[in-house]
Amino acid sequence: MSAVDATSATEAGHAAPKRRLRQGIASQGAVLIGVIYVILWVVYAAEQPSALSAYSIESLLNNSLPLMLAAAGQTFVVLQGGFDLSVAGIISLSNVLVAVYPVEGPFGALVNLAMVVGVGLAVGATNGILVAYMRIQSIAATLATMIVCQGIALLILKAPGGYVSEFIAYELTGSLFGTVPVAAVIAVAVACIWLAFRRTNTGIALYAVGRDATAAELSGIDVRRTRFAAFCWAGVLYGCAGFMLSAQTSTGNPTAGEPFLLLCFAAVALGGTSFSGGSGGVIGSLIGAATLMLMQKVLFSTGVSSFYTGVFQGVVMIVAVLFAAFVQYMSRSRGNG
Amino acid sequence: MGRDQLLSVTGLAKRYGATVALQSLSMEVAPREVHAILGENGAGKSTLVKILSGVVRPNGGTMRLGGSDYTPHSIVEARRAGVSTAFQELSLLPNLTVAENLLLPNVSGGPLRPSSRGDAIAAARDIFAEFDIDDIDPRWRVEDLSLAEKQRLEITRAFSHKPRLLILDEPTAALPDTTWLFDQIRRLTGDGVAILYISHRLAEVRELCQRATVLRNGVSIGTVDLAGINDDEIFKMMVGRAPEARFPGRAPAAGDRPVVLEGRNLSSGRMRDVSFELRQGEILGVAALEGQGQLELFRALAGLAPATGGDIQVDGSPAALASPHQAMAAGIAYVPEERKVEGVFGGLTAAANVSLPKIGAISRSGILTHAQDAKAIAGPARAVELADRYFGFRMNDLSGGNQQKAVLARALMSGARCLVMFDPTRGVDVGTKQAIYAMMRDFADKGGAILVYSSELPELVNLCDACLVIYGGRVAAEVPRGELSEQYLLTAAHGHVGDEPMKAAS
Amino acid sequence: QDKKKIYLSLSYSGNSWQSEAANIVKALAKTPPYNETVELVEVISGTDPQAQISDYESMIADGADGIISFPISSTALNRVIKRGCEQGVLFFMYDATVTEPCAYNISYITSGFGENTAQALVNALDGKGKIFLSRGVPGNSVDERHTNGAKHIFDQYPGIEVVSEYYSYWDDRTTQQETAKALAAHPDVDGIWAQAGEYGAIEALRQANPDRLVPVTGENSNGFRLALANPEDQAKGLKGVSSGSPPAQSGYAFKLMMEILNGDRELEPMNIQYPLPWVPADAVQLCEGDTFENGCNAFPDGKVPSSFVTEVFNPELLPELSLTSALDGEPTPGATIQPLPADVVVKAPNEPGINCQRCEPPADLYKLTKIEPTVKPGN
Amino acid sequence: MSVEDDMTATDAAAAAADTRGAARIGSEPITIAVIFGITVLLILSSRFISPAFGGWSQTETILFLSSFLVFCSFGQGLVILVRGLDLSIASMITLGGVLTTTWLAGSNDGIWYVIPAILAVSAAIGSISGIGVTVLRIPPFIMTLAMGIIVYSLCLGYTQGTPRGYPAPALADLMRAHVLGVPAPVLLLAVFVAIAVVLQSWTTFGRRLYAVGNNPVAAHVSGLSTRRLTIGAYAISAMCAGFTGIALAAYANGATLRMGDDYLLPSIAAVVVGGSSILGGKGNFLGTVGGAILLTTLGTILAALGIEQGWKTIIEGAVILVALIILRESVYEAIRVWMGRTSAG
Ligand SMILES: Nc1ncnc2c1ncn2[C@@H]1O[C@H](COP(=O)(O)OP(=O)(O)OP(=O)(O)O)[C@@H](O)[C@H]1O
Ligand SMILES: Nc1ncnc2c1ncn2[C@@H]1O[C@H](COP(=O)(O)OP(=O)(O)OP(=O)(O)O)[C@@H](O)[C@H]1O
Ligand SMILES: [Mg+2]
Ligand SMILES: [Mg+2]
Repeated sequence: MSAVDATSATEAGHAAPKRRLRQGIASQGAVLIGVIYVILWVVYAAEQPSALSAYSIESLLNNSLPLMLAAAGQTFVVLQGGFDLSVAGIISLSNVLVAVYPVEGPFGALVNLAMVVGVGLAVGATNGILVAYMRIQSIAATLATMIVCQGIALLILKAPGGYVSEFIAYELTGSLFGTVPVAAVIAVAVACIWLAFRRTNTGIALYAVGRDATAAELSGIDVRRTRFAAFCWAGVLYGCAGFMLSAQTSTGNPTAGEPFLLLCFAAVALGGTSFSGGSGGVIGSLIGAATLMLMQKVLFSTGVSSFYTGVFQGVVMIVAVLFAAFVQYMSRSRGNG
Repeated sequence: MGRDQLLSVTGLAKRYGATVALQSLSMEVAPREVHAILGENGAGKSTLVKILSGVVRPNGGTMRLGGSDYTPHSIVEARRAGVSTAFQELSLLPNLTVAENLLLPNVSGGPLRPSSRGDAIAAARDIFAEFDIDDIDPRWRVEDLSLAEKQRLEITRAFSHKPRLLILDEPTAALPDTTWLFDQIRRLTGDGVAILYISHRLAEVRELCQRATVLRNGVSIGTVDLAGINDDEIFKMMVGRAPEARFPGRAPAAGDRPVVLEGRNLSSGRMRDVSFELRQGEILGVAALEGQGQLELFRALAGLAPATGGDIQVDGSPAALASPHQAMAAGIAYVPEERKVEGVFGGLTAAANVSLPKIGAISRSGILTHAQDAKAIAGPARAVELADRYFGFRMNDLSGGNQQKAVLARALMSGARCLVMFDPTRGVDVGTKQAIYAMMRDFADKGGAILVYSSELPELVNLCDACLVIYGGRVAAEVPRGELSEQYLLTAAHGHVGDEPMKAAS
Repeated sequence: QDKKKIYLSLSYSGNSWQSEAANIVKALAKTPPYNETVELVEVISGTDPQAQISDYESMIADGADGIISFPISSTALNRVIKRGCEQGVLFFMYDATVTEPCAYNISYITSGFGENTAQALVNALDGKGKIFLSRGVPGNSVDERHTNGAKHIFDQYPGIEVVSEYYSYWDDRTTQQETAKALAAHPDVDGIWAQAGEYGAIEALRQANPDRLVPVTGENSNGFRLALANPEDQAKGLKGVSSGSPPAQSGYAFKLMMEILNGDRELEPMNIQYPLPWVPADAVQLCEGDTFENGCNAFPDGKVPSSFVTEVFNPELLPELSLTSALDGEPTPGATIQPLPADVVVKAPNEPGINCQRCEPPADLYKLTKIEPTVKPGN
Repeated sequence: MSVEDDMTATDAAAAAADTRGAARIGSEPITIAVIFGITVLLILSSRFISPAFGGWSQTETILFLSSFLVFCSFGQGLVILVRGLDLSIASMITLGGVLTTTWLAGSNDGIWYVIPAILAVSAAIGSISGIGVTVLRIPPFIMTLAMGIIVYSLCLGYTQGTPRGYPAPALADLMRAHVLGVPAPVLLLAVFVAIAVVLQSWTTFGRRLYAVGNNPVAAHVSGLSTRRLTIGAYAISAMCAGFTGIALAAYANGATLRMGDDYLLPSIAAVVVGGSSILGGKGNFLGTVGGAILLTTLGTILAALGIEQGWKTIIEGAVILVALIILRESVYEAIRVWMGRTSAG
């Protein structure tokens, strides 16, 4: 998106005869945000010794997972060169559905999961048709679908309320065998699915379409199908985000998704995915989202005066990105020298 | 004739809104034939290519391939029918690896099957081995390839689909050395492949092709046997008028004039210790094979990648060319190598593209109208033969050659005293090339100075007052006007001066 | 010495109501003897429940004795609150409520704002006319409760026609703009039932027609009270009542919590009702000084902004406070903490989704408490 | 075929001029026409909802209310034009409002330097965002989001949570004044739009912004100071937001800290619905104005509908969607082909 990024890229490309292999670059964003995440953890643990308790870690993960899933979904759309605002609507809608139609037991959880995945897929597919086949700008099309979803959520549930099934509320926010938080398992599973997906034809096509749709078309890629698939994946992941949000809050709220809108873009950006498309990845976004939630903890533990927390928060975001850029710069110049 | 043709096209037409790109095109291509398409910039050649490869659909006409109706709806369908294409505006994805680009759209062997990186690289290596490429690593990102490497990759990708009909749209525009390409083409035709070959270089066309179809203003004028027609006649078919002298006469040597631009011991990237002097009224050529450091020289002078060593003097005083802005301020205008990336504002009109460097001067207290644009660019546009009808076109809707003309016109427009041109006539039609030569000569005669790199040696030999040959990052030879010959430049460019092989710098 | 560690957790800050409520708590915490015995930490979580959950977690981990909070969601925080209770943390919610039974809710919500103001509007309109409903935030349970109460009344009067219903987000400017939109369609409106932001509705009426005002009921902004009492505005047709959410709830909650923590009072977690303020036009009285004295309930123009929420004081429950407490969070010079009256606690009725989860509302949920109908329902 | 035959064909064709026609009509005029067309249709058909609708007074209200969105969308549009996005708009509006009420403190004195000062402060903050984006290469999304959070938090601290004071009475009066029967704010809107259109479409600055947005690399290679231009766009955006804040404070006769929140998404929506590309380099401010007015009209009509909020929201989304479908590129193509045919035939 930045006007100058491109300039610098060509400068660097021509100045350095060194050829880069794709592997390194594609995962670099994730590595950098990972480093920042670890640094924040160190700060947090130093300030707050109880931070490393199993409970504390589990609750932080539970708290982060919905945003992580939402950001993962958003990444698909951003990679193909677009924005998906429907994230807010789909999360609200899923949350409301799970809370208004709870089905008890593990099987019930599956039924609820199927419901939200179905809704996510349906909205995602609608977005896909609007953007890929009817060629409406993604930000505008998804704004409209977001508003419609919010309306439907309000029709289903007028005010916060409803109950989420016990199984979802307790089992999915607990730990497997009392040691591994379920949230961590889900996050790792998403990361693994992504790693496999990235190497499929559709995964590669996603990067191609995001970088240059015309060239992708000329290379034989079905650009429209690729875009459509990206929105579907995104919708499904938003549905899952709504599902996990319901597990965490154990009630429904017709406006539950609203806070996710800007946050999930921030997570994607922090994770090193470029908004002009074609570079970045889901892993970075997962860590980016986790970083944003961790930041809340760090802010708390450092005890900045409440009115000015925002200043701190903003500065940390900027510094995180600058730090990533600095590390990248250092590694590149060392590579050249 | 009709029955045994591989491809036959009749009355093909294509409109874009009010614009007619192809009016009526008819032609036939036989198996094993290398068939040329000739025509001015904007005549409709690339449009034909796009139709044949399934990228755009025609508004009228019929196509038959191998005896059956041929109406491809996508590039994949065209490939399946045995037609594959190397496009004029390269269709590679810079953020993917060479291997991935080569195998697209099916890298992994199934839509949901994750690819093993090793398999893809091995497959790419096999393809490279088959087509004699050994200097590109399949694991590299395409972003980091030179333009010529990208061009070879694009061509190899077209080869790799095992076509019956192979379409090459200006494949040599960015290839300084054509031997590899011609060898491959001969091998493929030997295997029964027919090739549609588009190029503005008549010499090449004559070397490769038996027949040519000439297009003018979207109409096929006819198909000719190249053996029975001379260049002037072809030119007349393409343009509709007789050609002028191919190269303009040269002014007397410029030895006593002041030095406008001087480089002393410049280094940067592959370029090592390059010095030169460019005098007023002089056209100084640069000859080099691909990737010998000439690009670094030009980019340093353009302020794009400032030299890491040595210094640059403008009018005898040191100049810091840290950005293109400063280069412009120092009176240097640059014609970039990669038009699509560095030259063209695709969404703006051609007029806006050309007038850009001068809008400050042509505007009236900051206010600018399209009429002012059109008036201001008339001169430069005429100099490069960019027709008025294109002024209002978005650049993306112009043909490749016309885009190049607009980029050239912009450099002229800038009012610089010193033009630094990297392969300025790339993709430009025969007629316009002459206009551009004349323009350059005229520019120099009026007191300007030009540093020009060209991948076409005859251009350098006939146009330049002197020529630098760069090899291995260093100046291998400085050839004064009297000694300029294609043979000599070629030898020097390969690192042989006086039959003595030179040592490469790095 | 053993200071009590108290966290003040705000959702968002940025309107007068929120900052006044927070300032009251801050001022009380600086008033002797609390200045010696209380360590108060203010945390602003923003509008995202996830953030407030995270902050509650941190506060519990940090060994809080009590958390006084404006909760963002009535339900999403339950789980973390429950865990905090298990660790012995006291949770006091003011104004907004949570449905978790181990938390104390101190709120006016159950005191019938919607039905009482609606009846006041009906009375002012003599039982007929076109009205607007200027509501709060869509999908919010408090807004839902207020509006249901109001509609319960309006539905009894066929002469009352709700011609437009819009969301004003409890904000003056949004109310003004949304009301302006509604006025474009219905310039002939006869009355406006508003929640917080009511002063914007009056501004919109003035903008549309400087010479005509209509009856408006709303909450407690100083601007609204001044307008109600202004004879010029009354002459143009303004009538109404100022009621609604008092920021003073936070002070009450804080003092109650401190009394429990200090062992001065025994009280199981419960829902506590804060009395509904009720100031009709004829009851508006300007304060001379910086506190509510002698029954005054509004400040002269220029002393506070029109968006200032007047119900920051309560001479009975919060005698320690003055204007500087509400505006700057500073204690009133010379004041010391006074104990709450012994029998102060009034139990709030159950309201499903507001202060309890699976519970039955009382049969007389929408009973009028502040006003009698002057027009008979049904015609 | 013999060469001779070809040569005669050549001569014949040589005589004929190039008759292939030139590009005739761009997509922008069509977008603008269509979007205003939809708006007018909406206004006219809203008569079915309320008898007071469909007339000049409703139009006046719509224009008045949309002016705030138009002001801040101009800046947003410029930033989007150079491939950015300005998420700090909400906070900058708040800043404008807060400074107006605190610096003017309800008096007309100093209005002549306070307002320029507010605009200058806004522009300075915008430049910081611009510098972050260009020099430090922070993605615009993060830079402006962070800047927005910072500015908001500074406002919060500066006002200690409660914005006090009033804008100058002169400003409040201006909001209510009528000139020749037209409300002054509507005239202000007209003047603003005129200036903005000239700046974006008819000046060298605007042209350069298009170039930067269209191809930043080529812009750099052509010697444009892409950095300065980009910073300029961000500065103007912040200034427009500050200006919106001043206008809103004058309108509401006071400031609140959340006063900008309602304008962030709508400002982006107005730009994109108005036909600009979110990827930069393409767009026209008149389209944005149409987008802003369309969104406001929709809001006005929905406010008058006596149905549940859920349904209102669904209708809002659906109408936006329909507008987008009508405004699609392929629809212009059809119109252009049709006009090409009729003018050719
Ligand atoms: N998308 C488009 N919209 C409008 N006009 C177009 C479009 N694409 C091509 N044209 C026009 O069609 C005509 C034919 O262009 P084409 O690219 O086929 O020329 P060409 O013969 O390949 O020229 P060159 O030698 O310069 O590559 C040109 O006038 C061009 O401007
Ligand atoms: N697909 C197309 N086919 C033919 N002509 C086209 C096409 N697209 C655009 N044009 C022509 O390009 C011209 C300008 O396009 P565009 O609107 O992108 O530029 P502009 O915004 O007017 O330029 P500027 O940025 O200088 O204001 C129009 O006059 C239109 O006729
Ligand atoms: Mg071409
Ligand atoms: Mg334009």
